[in-house]
Amino acid sequence: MIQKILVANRGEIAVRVMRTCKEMGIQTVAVYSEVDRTSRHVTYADEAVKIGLASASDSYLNVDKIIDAAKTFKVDAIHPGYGFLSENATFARRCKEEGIIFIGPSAESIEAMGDKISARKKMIEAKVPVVPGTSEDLKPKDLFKVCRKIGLPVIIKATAGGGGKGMRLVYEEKHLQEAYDAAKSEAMASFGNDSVYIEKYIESPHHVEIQFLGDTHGNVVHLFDRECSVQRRHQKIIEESPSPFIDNKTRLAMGAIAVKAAKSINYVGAGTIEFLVDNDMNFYFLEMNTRLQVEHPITEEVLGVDIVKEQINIANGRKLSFRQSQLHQRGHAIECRIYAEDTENNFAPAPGVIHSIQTPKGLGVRIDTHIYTGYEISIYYDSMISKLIVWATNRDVALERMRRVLYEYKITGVKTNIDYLRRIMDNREFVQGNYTTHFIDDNANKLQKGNELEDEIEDIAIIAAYIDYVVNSNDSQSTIADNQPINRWRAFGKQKGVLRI
Amino acid sequence: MIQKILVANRGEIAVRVMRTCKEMGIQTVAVYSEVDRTSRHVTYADEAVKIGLASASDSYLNVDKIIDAAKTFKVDAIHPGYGFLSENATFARRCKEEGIIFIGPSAESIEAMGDKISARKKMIEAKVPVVPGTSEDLKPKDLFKVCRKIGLPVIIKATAGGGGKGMRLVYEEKHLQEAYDAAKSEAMASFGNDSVYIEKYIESPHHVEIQFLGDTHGNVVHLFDRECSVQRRHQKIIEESPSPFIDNKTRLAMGAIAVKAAKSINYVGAGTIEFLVDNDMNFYFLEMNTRLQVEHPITEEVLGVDIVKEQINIANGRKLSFRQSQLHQRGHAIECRIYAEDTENNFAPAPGVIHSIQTPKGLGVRIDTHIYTGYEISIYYDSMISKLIVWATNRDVALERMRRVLYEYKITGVKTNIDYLRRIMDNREFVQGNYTTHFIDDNANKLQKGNELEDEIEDIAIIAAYIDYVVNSNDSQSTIADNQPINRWRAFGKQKGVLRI
Amino acid sequence: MRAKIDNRIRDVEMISKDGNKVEISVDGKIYDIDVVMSESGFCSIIYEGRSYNAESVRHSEGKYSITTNFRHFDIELSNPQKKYLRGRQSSVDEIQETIISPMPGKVIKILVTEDMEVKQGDPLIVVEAMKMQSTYSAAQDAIVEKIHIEEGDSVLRDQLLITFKTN
Amino acid sequence: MRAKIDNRIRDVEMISKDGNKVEISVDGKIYDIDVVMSESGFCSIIYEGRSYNAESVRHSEGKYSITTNFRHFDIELSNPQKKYLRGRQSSVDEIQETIISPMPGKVIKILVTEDMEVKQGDPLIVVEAMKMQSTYSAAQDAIVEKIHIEEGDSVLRDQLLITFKTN
Repeated sequence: MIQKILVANRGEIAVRVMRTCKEMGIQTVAVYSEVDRTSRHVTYADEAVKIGLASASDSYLNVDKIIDAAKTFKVDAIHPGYGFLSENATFARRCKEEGIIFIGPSAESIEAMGDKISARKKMIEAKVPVVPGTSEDLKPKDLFKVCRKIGLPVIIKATAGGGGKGMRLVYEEKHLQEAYDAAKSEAMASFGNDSVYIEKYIESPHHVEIQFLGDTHGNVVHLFDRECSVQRRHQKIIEESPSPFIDNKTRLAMGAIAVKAAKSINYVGAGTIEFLVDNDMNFYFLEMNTRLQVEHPITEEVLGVDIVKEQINIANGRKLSFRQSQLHQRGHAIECRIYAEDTENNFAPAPGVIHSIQTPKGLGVRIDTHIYTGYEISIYYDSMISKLIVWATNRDVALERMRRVLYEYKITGVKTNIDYLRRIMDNREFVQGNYTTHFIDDNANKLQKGNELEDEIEDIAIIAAYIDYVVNSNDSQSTIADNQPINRWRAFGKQKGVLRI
Repeated sequence: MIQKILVANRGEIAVRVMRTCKEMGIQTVAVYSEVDRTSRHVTYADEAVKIGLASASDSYLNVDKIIDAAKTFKVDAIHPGYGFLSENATFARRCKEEGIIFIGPSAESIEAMGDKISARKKMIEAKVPVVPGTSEDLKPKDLFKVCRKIGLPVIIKATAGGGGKGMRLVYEEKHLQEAYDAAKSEAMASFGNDSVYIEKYIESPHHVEIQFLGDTHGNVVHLFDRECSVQRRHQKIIEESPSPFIDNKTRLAMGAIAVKAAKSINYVGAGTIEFLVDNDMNFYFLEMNTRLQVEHPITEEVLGVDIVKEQINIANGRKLSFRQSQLHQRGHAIECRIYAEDTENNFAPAPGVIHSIQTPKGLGVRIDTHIYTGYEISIYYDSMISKLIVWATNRDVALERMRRVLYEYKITGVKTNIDYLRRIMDNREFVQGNYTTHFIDDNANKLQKGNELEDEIEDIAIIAAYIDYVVNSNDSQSTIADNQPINRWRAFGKQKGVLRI
Repeated sequence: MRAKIDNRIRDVEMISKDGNKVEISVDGKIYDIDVVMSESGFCSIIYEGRSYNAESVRHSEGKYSITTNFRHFDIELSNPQKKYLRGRQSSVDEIQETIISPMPGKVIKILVTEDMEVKQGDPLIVVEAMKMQSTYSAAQDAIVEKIHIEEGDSVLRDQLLITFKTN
Repeated sequence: MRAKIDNRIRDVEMISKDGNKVEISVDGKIYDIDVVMSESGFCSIIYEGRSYNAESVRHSEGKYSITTNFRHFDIELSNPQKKYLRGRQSSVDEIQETIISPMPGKVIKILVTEDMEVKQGDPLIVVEAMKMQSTYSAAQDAIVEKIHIEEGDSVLRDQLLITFKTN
């Protein structure tokens, strides 16, 4: 039985894992880098140890230091969270060698799914639909035959490629030969290698994923779907469950396929299969994430399952605590990722010190975060500072709730994307629920503009600044007509006193 | 259609009602007393108006002022919350006369249930079980007959009584005559009136209540049960749903009776019937609350229903949005009421200024509160400062979660009962779930004592005070050996600057 | 320094400090800790690998309310030398010479008058806050010197209510 | 007072004050408001019965970040008289003479050298924060006077990076 877990991560996910440990009566050990001494995961854990410098390679990515800490603190298991070492087969293997339970799948599963080509092959073997195409050099003589088999539109890509070089999109067969030749010559010019391959082009792709769990007894269940098509630069921003796009038949088919895929590689632990879904609800394997996902809470909300607890139970060798037939989606959940970024300035990251926070509360709200008043969002790590999750009886109410909750969430000191998320909640395409991965690009302008400004709002802002000035500036005392402070929070100020720095 | 609601209340319940209004796109108007200018309900509302002095009779209980505000701001409806005017028939009637919708039952329902004797008679008519006994003067000749009909033990009470005077508890028939005579003479001496009545004494009473909703179309559904036996001085402290004590048969029987009772008085809106349940699961009508209850969130969590939203829909003349057969309890919810009180000093109220708050987060947590850092808990109103609600798949996990969440909830500046609640969560009787309304009294000593103190904890406290002193005192600079501040939140301090008072 | 906690006196001293690494002695026991503290009074202490948290509220100079691990402590720090200079005030067992309001509230009833003799346990004054009334009683036999408030007054925390004559 | 907001100048003055009741003029429009502000910068304004909230962060003297109703404003307050005394500095359209770091980060690359001539739009320096790189470019033709940092340096918000020569 696992009695102590080292969480090899930081930020919100480290705290989230520790919460479940605390509920299960499991001791926790935090590891932290030099700049993370004041991070929530350090204060939340039962034990904590500094392992290195701010740079992840010296701390959160440093296998030796983490294994050392695990041995010093005599932990039974390591939870890797997401990112950092969570999909590192070497680390998983090293844990096993050291006699420490790695809370995740086997090193072999991680390896098999970590390489895109190998993953695609495994999935084809398991009869999981993949995007039709060839992954090898496409010979001129096969061009038309293969293309007809796949069906238009297709995309021709350089095998050695990247960055759009040697890539051609073909909608009509009459342009096929020309595109093929152009792609080949461009590939040769760019990479010194003219080999190209062909894939079906999914025109309006939806990114829908299936969460699943496998135990050491060979049981695998799926935890239904998550819609993750709201992405910017391949970074998810908003997720919801269930997907508003796919129908129930597709949902169940995807679930069944995910279970088949996981069983085919004897998967143990929590995992996710990401699918591309086209407008006709055909779905294709994209990749498998062999770890907990950022967006796992929406599944937890809809199913009433604690996925981290299941991970720990599985790592303890227990059977899954439910069968497929016992799992039913109830209501609708949406997650918004709050980033410290300047949405009006090309989404530049906005590190800094949190000046104040007002946290949304009340019915149907869940917040996973590591930030607090006075916390410094450092330049070294990810700019996601909070996950805001709502649950409601249906999608319409969930949208209403998310609007309410975004209104209540007030973070000052750093810029955030809260206003941007709020605009998405009013976007017609999003509200209708039939959006694709092109959503953010297609709506870039609409989402950028705030509502036309009423004069009054700007005036209110000026007044607020002015009042702050009047209350706080040394040379403004004469302007306070009656010498009475405006500030009614006087007693608070008195109690808090003054910190000398 | 209701488009604007005045919330005739303050504190957490005013904010909670406004949250649902915001989700429904309904405008809100806050009323506030002089001392409540900085209260959350004022800043949360779309519009706000000061209506009087701190004393409730001049503000939150002042019918004329509230009606005036409602007319000035042209609201369609008034939500009374709980307490204050929520069960005031005169107010409900006045609203109707002024053409404002009162979000609650009719004045007639409030009146019928407001008077205990009248309520008991109505319930007897509706064949709702009440505590057996007589409510009129018990004649000497009827004494033994009535007592045998009711069954021992019985309690003899002075009709004019109160405070235990003229009250006798009888377990054996041989003591009946003597007790009757003593009660009568004591009643005469105390109240100048020797009339007494007799009631069955419920030995180990459980306080279990049934939430119900009735619409204007004659539909009534019950929303299952809440266990509220953890009380101190008749003040509920912890509630859970479902009750861990009653079995499902009893639960459904109580639900059916509640529906029958509500229908018998043509009840419209949200209401609750409180039952006393004895050790054999016989249940007796205690009283009906014709308003929203403090503990309504646990029902919302278990059923996935927004009760305030249903109240508003009912007030709009809509039919209930679900039938009885669609309602199912899922999982288990517990609510802890956080009071600003000194549990070690006879639970004396502890008003003051909130110095800092750390709010629990993560899965399965809901917080309804109006407090925030810097907020002054005034001496004028209730000492309940927050409701902490957890949901989990079953009661065991809910207990684990409540322990975790109480650990995370840190409020400084005022004393709270958080540590006391934490001890209840470890109390064997509570954990087993078979507790009665005597629970707090029976366990007073156990709950009072903290765990034996390890020396180290006291040392940590001393060190924390000392470090604060070193960091903040003017004359302590010399003690900081290396002149480097301990405080790593330096940038925060810098940004916040210094407020002159 | 002297730390008064639950009417016991304990001794706390800083032995050395290097940034956040601090050596502190509490009654001679050495704590080698890593400590940080936020402006709002949240204190994180790592000692022998264990992560301790304490929340600190500073009242007047040297007086603290500390909560840690579900425990509440009232701690008063003082410098023994200073105490000496100030004279014999506030020794631990001294006679209660005043009634100080332990919380804000409203004075409902004053049960004594000036120059009245009171016995230990006699009720002196009733104060109401949040719909609850509290009665403050005499800690020992004494004579009322002065009553500083009137019925109906609102009082603050730590406000002087009644002074006694010392014999 | 002068309030600079989005490069526009507006005028704000307090006309009268009675406790929390304040009359303020913004470009001549009179706002009769009830206002309170918390130490943490939360400001509640009731104007004609409507309840407005704004969150305020004070940077250096007179510079504020204000958020209200999902909008973000950078506001700079100044006293016109004072400005006059200080001379001609910081007029709205003045030539950019320096590159100041708008956020904390790490200097990845410096693309210019001292005394180099740069054209408007030329990339000058690459700074990385949170795994994203930002390139700062020249706002007009200029000559680099001094480079105040080196590659690999960590820089703070508002730190001076590059100074230009003025012609």
